Amino acid sequence: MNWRSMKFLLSSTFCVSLAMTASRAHAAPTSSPVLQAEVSDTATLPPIGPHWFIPSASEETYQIYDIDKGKVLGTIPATMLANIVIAPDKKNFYVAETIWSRSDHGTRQDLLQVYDAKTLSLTKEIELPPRALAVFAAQDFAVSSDNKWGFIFNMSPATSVSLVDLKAGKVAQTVDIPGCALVYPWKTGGFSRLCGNGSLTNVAFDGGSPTVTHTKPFFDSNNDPVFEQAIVDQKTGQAIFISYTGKVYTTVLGPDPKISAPWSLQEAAGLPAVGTGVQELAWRPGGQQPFAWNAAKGELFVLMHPGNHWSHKTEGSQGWVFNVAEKKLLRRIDLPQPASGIAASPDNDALLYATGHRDGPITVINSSTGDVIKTIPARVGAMSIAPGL
Amino acid sequence: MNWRSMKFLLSSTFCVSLAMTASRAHAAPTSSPVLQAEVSDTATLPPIGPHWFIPSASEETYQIYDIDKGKVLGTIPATMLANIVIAPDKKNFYVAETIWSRSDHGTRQDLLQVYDAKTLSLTKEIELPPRALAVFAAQDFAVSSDNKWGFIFNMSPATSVSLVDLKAGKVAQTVDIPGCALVYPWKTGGFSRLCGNGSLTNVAFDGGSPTVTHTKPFFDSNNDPVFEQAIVDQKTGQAIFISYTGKVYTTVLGPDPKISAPWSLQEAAGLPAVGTGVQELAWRPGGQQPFAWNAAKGELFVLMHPGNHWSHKTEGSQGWVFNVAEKKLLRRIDLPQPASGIAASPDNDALLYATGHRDGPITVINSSTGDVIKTIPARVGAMSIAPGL
Amino acid sequence: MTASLFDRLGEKAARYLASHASRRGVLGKVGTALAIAPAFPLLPVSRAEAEEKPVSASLTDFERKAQTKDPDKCDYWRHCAIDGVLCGCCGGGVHTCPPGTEPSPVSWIGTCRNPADGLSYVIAYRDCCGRATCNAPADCDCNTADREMPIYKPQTSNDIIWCFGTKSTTYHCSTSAIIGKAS
Amino acid sequence: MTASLFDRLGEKAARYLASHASRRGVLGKVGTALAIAPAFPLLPVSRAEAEEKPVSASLTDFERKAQTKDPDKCDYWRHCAIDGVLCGCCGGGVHTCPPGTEPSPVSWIGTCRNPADGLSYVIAYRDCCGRATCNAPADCDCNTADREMPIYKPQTSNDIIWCFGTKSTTYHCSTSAIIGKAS
Repeated sequence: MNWRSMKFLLSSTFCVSLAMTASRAHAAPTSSPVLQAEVSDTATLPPIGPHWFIPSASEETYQIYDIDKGKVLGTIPATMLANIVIAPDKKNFYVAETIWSRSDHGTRQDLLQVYDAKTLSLTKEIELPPRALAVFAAQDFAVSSDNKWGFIFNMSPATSVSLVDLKAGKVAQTVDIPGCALVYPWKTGGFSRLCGNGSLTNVAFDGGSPTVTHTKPFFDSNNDPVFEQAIVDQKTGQAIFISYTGKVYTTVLGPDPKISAPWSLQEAAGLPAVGTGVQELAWRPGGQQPFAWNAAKGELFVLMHPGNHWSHKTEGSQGWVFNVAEKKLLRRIDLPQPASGIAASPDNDALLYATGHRDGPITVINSSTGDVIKTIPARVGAMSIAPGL
Repeated sequence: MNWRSMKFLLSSTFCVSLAMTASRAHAAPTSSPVLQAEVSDTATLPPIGPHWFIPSASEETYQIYDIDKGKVLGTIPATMLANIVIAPDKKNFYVAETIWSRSDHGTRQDLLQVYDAKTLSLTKEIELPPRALAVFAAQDFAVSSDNKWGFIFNMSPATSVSLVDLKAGKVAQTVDIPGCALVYPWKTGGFSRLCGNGSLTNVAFDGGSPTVTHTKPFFDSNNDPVFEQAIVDQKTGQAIFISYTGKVYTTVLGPDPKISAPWSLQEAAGLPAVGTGVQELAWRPGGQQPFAWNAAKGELFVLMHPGNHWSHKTEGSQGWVFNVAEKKLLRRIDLPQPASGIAASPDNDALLYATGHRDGPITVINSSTGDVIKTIPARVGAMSIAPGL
Repeated sequence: MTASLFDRLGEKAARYLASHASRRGVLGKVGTALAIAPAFPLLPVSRAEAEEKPVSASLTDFERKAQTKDPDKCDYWRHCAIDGVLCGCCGGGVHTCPPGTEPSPVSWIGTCRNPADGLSYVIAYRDCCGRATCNAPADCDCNTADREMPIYKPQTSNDIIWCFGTKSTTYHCSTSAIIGKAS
Repeated sequence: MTASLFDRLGEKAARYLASHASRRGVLGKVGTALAIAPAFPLLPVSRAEAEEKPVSASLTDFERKAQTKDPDKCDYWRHCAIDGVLCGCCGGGVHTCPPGTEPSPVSWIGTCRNPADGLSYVIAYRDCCGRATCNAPADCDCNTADREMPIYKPQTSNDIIWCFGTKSTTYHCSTSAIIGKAS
C-alpha cells in the first residue's frame, strides 16, 4: 500500500477554513455552499512568548500553554523523572530522560533529547551515563547560558555531574563530586552544587579541565536546610537559597561566591523570625515548586502556608511577593486554592501561575494587584518551566 | 559496591510481625520489648481463587484483587492496548503487549509476555508480528483450552491472526483472513472470527495446516451489529453474541457452528422488542465491557441503560440477569452508580463486579439478591478479567 | 465484503464506502460494485427520503444537541462518533495535528450532520500519532458513538488506534476532518 | 561529610547515621567518627532530655496523630516521612514488596515515633522496584515529611527513586521497615 500517494490525494483536495463553519452557527439550513474536504496537516509553534507557561501534565509530559489565549500549544514528552530546560537561544527544548526499552525492564537508556522549538520534532538524542532519578527534581539539569554545555546530575548513589557537549552531541566528561548534589548554573563558565554539610561546591568549566572550589558551610544543613528549589537568575548569576524556616541567602555564583548574611522572609513581612520548632506555628515556605522569580523587577514569589517545622512540602495558601534587593515584602496574595507550584512570567507586572499537585487548573494572577486574571481548565501538576525574556 | 552482601546483612537481622505492633495500639508507653529490625522480602501469590478479580487500572496495568479480603494482591503490567488472559492451568498470566523501545519512538516491539502466577515474574517474552492496536479490545487475544496455542489478532490494517506456539515460544504461522477480526476460541481445535458481512469465519487449527470455513451472514452488520464483546464459554465452546438492540444469538463454535434464531433481551424481560430507531427510547445493552457470564448456573449478566440506537457505549444503570438456556430474565438489579464494565465470579451465586470507566471503586453485588455486598475503594477501569472455575 | 475492500484499499476505500453509507438505510445496500465509481468529489443526492418525517425523529440525540461554535467541545457537530482527545485541545485543530505529531494517512469514518446547513458530511477521524496521549482536560476527552461499529467493521470503528503508516503508532489525539458531503 | 560517607557506603552507612540522628538535636553533632562504631544492634540511650518538657510540644503533628492499627494508611506511625504509594495497598506489606517487584537494598531513612511504646525508631523507606507505579487509591499515596531533607542530604530525602542495585530502577511502591531503635 502506498501511503505517500494517499497523502497526496488528500492534500490535493480543497480546504475551507473553520471560521466559515462557525459563522453559520444557528443559521437555518440554507443553500450555502457545501463544506469541502479538508487537508490534514500539522501545526507548528510561533516563537516562544513571554506568556508561555509549560507545566508538567500527568507525570508523563509537559504541556505548552499560551496563557493569553488560555490554550495548549503542544506537548513535550517528559516524565516525572525527566528534567526540561528551554535552550538559551529559545530554539530548542532539552529533556534529560531515562527510558527502559521495555517500559519497566530491558535496557536502561539515559538520554538528553533535543526538541525543535518550532516543530517539536525530536532532532537529537545524546546518550548519557545513568542520571539521578528523583521525582520532579528540576535542579538535576542545567544548560550553560552560551548553549554549549549541559550539566546533568548523576547518582548511583555515588554523585557526579556529566558535562554534555551539546554541539558535538556527546558527554565530554563526568566530574565526581562526592557529598554534593544538583546543579546551579553560573552566569558563565561553570556551575555550583549544594553539599550535605551546608556548603557550595563550585565547578569552573568551559570545555577544559574543571576546577573545583568549596565555600564554607553557610547554612544549618541538619536542622534548617535550604530548599533544593533555589532561584538562579542565569543572566546575572544571582542565586537565592531559602531555608525551611524562611532564611534567605543570596549570592552570585562563581568560583568564589560571597554568600550574604541571611534575612528572614517573615521578618521582611513584619513578623517574628521563625525557628525549627515542631510545634512552632508560623507562616512558612513550602510546596513542590515553592519559589518563582521575575528578573525584570527583581521580585521573588514564595508559596507560604501556616505550619510547623518539617511542613516544607505543604501547599501554599498565600503567595508572598518580595523585593529581594530591598529585603522587603511587597504584598501577600491570597490564593483561590492552595498551590503546590508557582511560576512567573518574565515581563514587567509578572503574571503568576499557581498550580496544584496534579490534575488541576492553572490560576493566573496579576502579581502587582493580586487579582485572579483567569483560571484555565487543565490537568497539570505543580512543576513547570517558564521562559526568560 | 556489593549489593548482595548488603542484602545478606539485612536478611540476617530478626523480624517481628506487624501484629505485635498493632496489638499495642493506644496502650500507654510500657517497658514492652523494643521492636526489632525487619527483613525486607517480596510477597508471592496464593493459587488463583474464585473470588479474584483483575480489572484494568490507570490504562497501564491490571490489578489483582482478592474480593473477599477487599485487597490488592499484585499488579500485572498491561496497557490499554494490551490483552491479558489467565492460562487455562492457572499457572501463568499471558499479556499481549506492544512497546516502543523509547516510549513513543524507537523500535516497535510486539510481545507475548508470560508472567508466573505465583511470583508475577516475567518468565518469557515471545516476539510477535505487529498486533492490532485498539483500546481495551479483549477479543484480540485468546489461548486454546489445552494451553498450547495463543491466537493473536493483527491489523496493519490488513487483518490476520498469529498462531503462537506457547511451548516453543514462537509464532508458528500467521493466517490471513481478510474482512474478519478478533478471535473467539473454540472448546478445542480452533477459533472463529467475526466478519464485516455479519458472518463467522471458523479456523480449525491444532498445529497443522488451518482449515477455514464460513457461516452465512446471521446478523445485520450494517444496522444492528453484534457487540465484539461476545461471551465465549471455553469449557463448552458456547458463544453468545448480542447485538446493539439486544438480539441474542447463541451457538457452539466449531468448524460448522449452527447459530440459533435470535431472541430479544427485552422480550425476555416482558418488554417489547427493540429496534434501531435513533429516537426509540428503550432499555439497551451498553458499556465498555457490557456482558459477563457465570458458567455454574448458565447466567448471563448485561449492563442495561435507557437510550436510543447508537447508545451502545453508554454506561449501564441496571444489571440484568438472564438464564440463557431458558431465554428468561431472572432479575433486574439497580446499580448504585452507572457501570461501564461488569464481570462475574465463576462459582454458584456469582459475585458481580461493577466498575466505571476509570479511576473508580469496585462495587461487589450478590447476583442472586441484587444486594451490594461491599464497595472497594480503588482506581480501576471498566475492563477486567475474572478466573473460571 | 466491506472489510476486505478496506483491507486492500485503506482509507481510500473506507472513505468512499462511508460516504455512501449514511444512517438513513443506504448503508446496507452498498456493495463492492460501488468501489469502482469515482470516489471524489461526491455528487449531491436528493434528501427527499429523510425529509418525509419530522426531522427530530430522524436525528440522534447528538445531532439534536450538536453545536457549530466550539470545535474543542465533544458536542461540536463533527465529533458525532469520536473516541479520544480532541487535537484542538492539544495545540492542533479540527483537522490539524499538534506540533511533533503526524496525521495518520488512514483513518476511520463517521457521518455527521452539520446543523448549520442541515447536510450530513463524511468525517475522517484521523488520529495524530507519534507522541504519548495528550493530557487535555476531561472536557476534551470524548466518546461519542453515532453509527459507530465494532472492530470487525474497522472503517467505522473508533476503538482502533488509527496510526497506520506513521513513523510511530503512539496515539496522541483525534481530529475530525471533512471528507465530503454524505449522499 | 555525611553525603560522601553515604556515597561510599550506601544504606549501611546511611542507616547507621540516621539511627544516631534523631530529631532532638543530636543530628547536627554526628560526624564521620561515628561510622566506625558497631552499626547494629543499637544501644538504648537515655531519653531524659526529651522528657524534660511536655511531650506534646516535642511531637510533630504527624506524631500527635499517628496510629498503630492500619499500616495501609498514611498516618500509620512508621510512615512519618514517606513519599509514594504504600506497598501494603499493592499486594505487599509494611516491609514486604508486592509480587514481581524487589526491594532496593539501599534506601533512605527516617526516624519515626511509635505511639505504642513512646520510642523512636529508625525506618528504612525501601522502595520496591521493577514495575510501573502501583495504581493504589489516593488514600495510599502519601507524602509526609518529618525530618525529610533535600536531595543533597540523600540518605534522608524522599524524592529520590531508591532503586539502586535492583534489576530495573522502575518505582512501584514504598515500604517502611524498622531498622532499629533510634538513640
